[in-house]
Amino acid sequence: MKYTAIIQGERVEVELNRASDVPGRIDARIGGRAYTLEGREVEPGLYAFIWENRSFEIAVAGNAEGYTVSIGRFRVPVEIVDSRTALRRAAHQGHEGAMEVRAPMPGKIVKILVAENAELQLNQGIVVMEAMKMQNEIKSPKKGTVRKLAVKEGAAVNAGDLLAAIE
Amino acid sequence: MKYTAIIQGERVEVELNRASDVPGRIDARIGGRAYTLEGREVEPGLYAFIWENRSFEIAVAGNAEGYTVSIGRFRVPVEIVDSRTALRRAAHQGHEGAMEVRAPMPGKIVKILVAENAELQLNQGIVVMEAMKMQNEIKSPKKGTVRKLAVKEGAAVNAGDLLAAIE
Amino acid sequence: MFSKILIANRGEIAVRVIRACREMGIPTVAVYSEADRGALHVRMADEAYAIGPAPSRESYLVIEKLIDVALRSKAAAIHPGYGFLAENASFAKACVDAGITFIGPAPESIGLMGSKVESRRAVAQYGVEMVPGTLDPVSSEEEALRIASAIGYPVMIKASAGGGGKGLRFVKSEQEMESALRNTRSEALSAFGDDAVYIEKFVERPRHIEIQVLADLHGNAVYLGERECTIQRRHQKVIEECPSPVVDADLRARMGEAALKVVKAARYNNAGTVEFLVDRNFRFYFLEMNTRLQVEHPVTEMVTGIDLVKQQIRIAAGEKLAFRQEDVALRGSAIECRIYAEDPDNNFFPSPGKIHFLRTPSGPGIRDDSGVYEGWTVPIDYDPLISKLATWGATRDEALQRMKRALREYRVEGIKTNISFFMEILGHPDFERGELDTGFIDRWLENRGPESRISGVEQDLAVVAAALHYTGKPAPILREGKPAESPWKTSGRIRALRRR
Amino acid sequence: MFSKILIANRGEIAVRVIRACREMGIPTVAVYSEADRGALHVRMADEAYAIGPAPSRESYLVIEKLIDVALRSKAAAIHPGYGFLAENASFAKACVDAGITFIGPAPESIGLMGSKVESRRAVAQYGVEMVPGTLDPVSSEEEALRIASAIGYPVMIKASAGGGGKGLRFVKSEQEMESALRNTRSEALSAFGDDAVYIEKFVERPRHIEIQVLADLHGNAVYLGERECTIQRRHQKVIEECPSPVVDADLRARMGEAALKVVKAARYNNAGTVEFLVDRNFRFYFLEMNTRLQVEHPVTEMVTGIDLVKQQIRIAAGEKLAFRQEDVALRGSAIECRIYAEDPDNNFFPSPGKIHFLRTPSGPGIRDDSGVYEGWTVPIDYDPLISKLATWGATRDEALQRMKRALREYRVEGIKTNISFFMEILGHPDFERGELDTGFIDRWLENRGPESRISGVEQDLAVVAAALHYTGKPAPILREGKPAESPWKTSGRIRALRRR
Repeated sequence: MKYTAIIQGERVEVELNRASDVPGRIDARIGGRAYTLEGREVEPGLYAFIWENRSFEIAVAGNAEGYTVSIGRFRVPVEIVDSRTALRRAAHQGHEGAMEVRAPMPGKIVKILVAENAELQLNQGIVVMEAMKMQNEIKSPKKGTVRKLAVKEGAAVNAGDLLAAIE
Repeated sequence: MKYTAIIQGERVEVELNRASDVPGRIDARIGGRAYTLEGREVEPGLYAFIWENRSFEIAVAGNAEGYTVSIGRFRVPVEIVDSRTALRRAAHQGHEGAMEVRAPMPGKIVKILVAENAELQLNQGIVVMEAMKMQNEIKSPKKGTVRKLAVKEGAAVNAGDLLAAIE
Repeated sequence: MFSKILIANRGEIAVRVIRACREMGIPTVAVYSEADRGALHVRMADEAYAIGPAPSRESYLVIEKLIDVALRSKAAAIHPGYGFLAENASFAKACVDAGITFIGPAPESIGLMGSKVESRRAVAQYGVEMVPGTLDPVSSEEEALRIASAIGYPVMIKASAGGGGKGLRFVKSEQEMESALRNTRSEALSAFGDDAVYIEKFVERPRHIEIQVLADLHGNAVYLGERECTIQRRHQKVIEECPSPVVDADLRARMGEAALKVVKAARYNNAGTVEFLVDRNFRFYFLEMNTRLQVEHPVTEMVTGIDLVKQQIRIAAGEKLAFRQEDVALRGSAIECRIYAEDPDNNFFPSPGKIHFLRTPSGPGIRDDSGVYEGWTVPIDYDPLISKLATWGATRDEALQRMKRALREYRVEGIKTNISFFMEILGHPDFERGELDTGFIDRWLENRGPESRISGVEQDLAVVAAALHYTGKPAPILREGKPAESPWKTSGRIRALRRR
Repeated sequence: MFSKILIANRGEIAVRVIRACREMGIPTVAVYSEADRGALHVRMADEAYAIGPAPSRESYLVIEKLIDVALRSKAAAIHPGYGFLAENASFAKACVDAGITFIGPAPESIGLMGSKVESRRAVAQYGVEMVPGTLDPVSSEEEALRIASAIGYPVMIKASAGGGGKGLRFVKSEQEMESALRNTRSEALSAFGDDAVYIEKFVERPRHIEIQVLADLHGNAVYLGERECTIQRRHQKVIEECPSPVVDADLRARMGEAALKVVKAARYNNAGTVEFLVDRNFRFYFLEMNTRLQVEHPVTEMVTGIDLVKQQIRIAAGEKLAFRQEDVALRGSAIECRIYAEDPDNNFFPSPGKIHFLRTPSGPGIRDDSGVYEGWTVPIDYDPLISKLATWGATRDEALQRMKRALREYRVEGIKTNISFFMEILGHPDFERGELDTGFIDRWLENRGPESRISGVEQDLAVVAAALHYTGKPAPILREGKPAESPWKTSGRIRALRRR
């Protein structure tokens, strides 16, 4: 199988082949480098690799944005793009966009700090959300105008729900 | 749903109904006694019940013989018989049988202690099995004759494999 | 001993108390809101009573419901845990009135220590030093200037009704007084509806050190060493240690004696904690008394060998303390990290949700006091503390290295936690040296850059693991035209909106 | 300190050593057989080398392979754990010859203490008392009678090559000597190919108590209290305690001094254990020295606060002991249960297989040293110890109650374990009183009847749970005409074979 991955801002081509004769044996090619390793998913999302007698435990947690891969005390975001999605992506290259601000967690909107069409500074608060007894200000990712306010005070939102659009 | 259960040698009729309005609510009738309880499988095979404000954790482990149910420090074997299997059972009532002796664990047969057609005392050793660095004698469950020896010395067996038949 | 104890709490502290009761052979009664029907404390208790909807003001905070359950279940005593009603004098009184033992101090002691002004007044009579300043609101600029010059600049102007870092101003000299006074008053009025302010000497780079005390109903009291609680984020403790890396036997004894004076002043019994601010010259000032068990009690338990929850229960049952001050010995060093369901890579936003996978660390010198389990959905309604992880070592360094090892073994999937954040903090040289002040984390977060990159091989293997995971799992939703998010972003999740 | 350590072992002890190395910042090298490719110790180590097929005689016991891996991986030292090659003098020597530090005593000490006769001879020179009897084989009935009458009846006739409860006879009086001697010789010859026998005084209802020692390479040695290891099943320890419920400070000091004499006699360094038999009058007799870490070392660690594995590593690296005898203090009490993959309801048959679910106990005073994880398949090839569960308490009773609480929290599914067996044992009044001897469990098992039945409500709810499980899962295979098996059966699984 061939994939394209994006890790630490870098785009790399990956090819994985499982050797059918040795259980757990994986032959991998990444950006021209070849690895022969023994790998298994020992716990859900946790991969134990042995490569050149070095032992690695690598945890992969999926989220809506891609994966977060933990190795030792490091965590890195990794995105896997297969040929189909890569094509789809390419088709969308070059568009200009507004920014959506989405709820980073489930919670309640306790306060709305800006009005629609108001001017916003970078990092200016848009709404205050409450979850787990804590209030958190959701801030603007850029200077701009509030094009849309998608929530009302008192509303319950889920993680990922649209809060506002900034242009 | 209606079932027949065998617990601690006792045969009881069980009827379970889930109240659709309250999540987790179960109405149970067991041998004429009625229970309204809140129940959920909080971990695989682990049931948390609240009945009349008493909290119970009950673990159910299945094995080839039925279930072992753990409640507090007690473990009891429970068998569930539904109407079909109950019928099938009834059809087999009254047969006389020889005894099969099966491997209680996976392991290796290190020694065979009796010959086919030999006379056996109750608790006399039939074979010696080795697993996990321990040798264990598998003993005869009754006085009788070795009708069949199903394994050879050095053989690897799985749990449940036939070792011998005693009549 | 009590025939049955009701635990008026939830989460990890309810589990902690149930464990103590189990070891003492005392049956337990749990209470639960609708969000907590399958919670661990409900599963572990012998009895469990529903007390209402998820919001705590309709369940865990409703005194009448708790008293009602205690009476119905015939509980002889109530343990309040911490938080919720633990420092509510009316609750303690309601227990007493209903003939139920409140496992904690008398309502009067809770009331007295709960008042900023009255507690300081009571403690002052016993000669315990406080941060120099005024107890009463200042009435005029002239008074403020007079007081400030008496205690010496720099000073802080603080809103009497304030808290949580709001309504305070730093005043370096006379010239700044007028505007500081005016601004603080105006901020206090708008934030708290009360423009009263007071003046306190500014303590530079302070440490926050607290003394654990136990006092029985027969007039015996002991102190059980200190806890270093200097590592805070937004005025919330996140790492605690026992002993403090800077407290020696002499300072410990002096702080302990001061704490026992506070016990006297409050006519205190049961377990309590006296909090002090310690300046760079190791002069210490009384801050307040917490009239309950602390979140960080495990570090004291590990170092003294005394089970504080069992002591609380014994004291409440009228038993005399079974040991005296000279019997209390500290051995080794313990450290605690508070494991929160929050996202350290995303502004520490709360992260409630279902725990899909949970592996807790184990082996020598490790204690995990958890309130959750694999498969449990951490509710949105309560605070994000899911576990307290504590390690013990013969030395501070051993405890610290063990904590790093434990954090590496800890794995929680499905929700975000601050475990990775602790790994970063504990590796900081200032932390390793014990050179701490209360601003440590906030300063560190401001300067926090991306971590050093992983090596080439590790990066390649990370990609292999992700690709394997991708192969076996449903594909993650792909954001078009946007590379995967940096974990160092500190605001809400943002994505490009395309004009189509 | 060592730049890298190879752990020549597997399972929980390999994990234990890796944890110590991690806390010391020392990289680790694991070795694994084909059965252990996914084992926890392989996952946790920094490096991992395959050393052959599953049978230990083709992998973990092959000295050349281990030395080869050590050289290839550039490991500076090898920790042998216990079992496998831990007490193999040739292995220790092979390490020395290859320029690798063996973390344990010198090969000569291992060899000396490994010989029943030579170790007793060496120790006797230092005036350490042994069970009265002969070191050398007795040559005739006359000699046997003379020796027996000198040491006093009853005596035991034991095969010199014996062990594991085979080849021994109890002799009450002169009249029984002739037949006992003849029978033992004949049994010894057939079992061990050697008819040599010796005579030992019979110690009635003995306790088995051992002393932990540490000795550095500079002549310093300390003893770290005792462990009570009297609770055995088929001569296998299953529960251990520190301190012993019957050893007081005076006896401890006398046994400790005796143990240090054994250290001298063996020119011993590193961690070791001197085993004594203690009679009902608290007279103690040297049995043997274990020249390695013991399975039960955690109870000593919990009570002394000393990490024995780290001490082993430091000693092997040439460091001096950092404490003296007077610095060693025992605090509280600890107890350990060995969690085996075995079926206590079915003759304790081994129970290898896949662990489908694993929840380990947690909270105050609990330590779980495990070598397995959820999803791991416990192999058939190695011993059934999957974890050591230890609890600490300020008193023996607290440790005991805590252990009961911990056992109740422990849950392993997929394989059988002896957890439920411990729950029964620990509730026994003799155990609670500490009235133990080495025959305790075997006697108890003989008299063990079905447990008291559960109550009506519990029985009904057990049925409900089973029915719910039945609804949600594939039906268990139903044996026709046979009710579910009693858990008290003590032989292989049997089922009726129908004539059709």
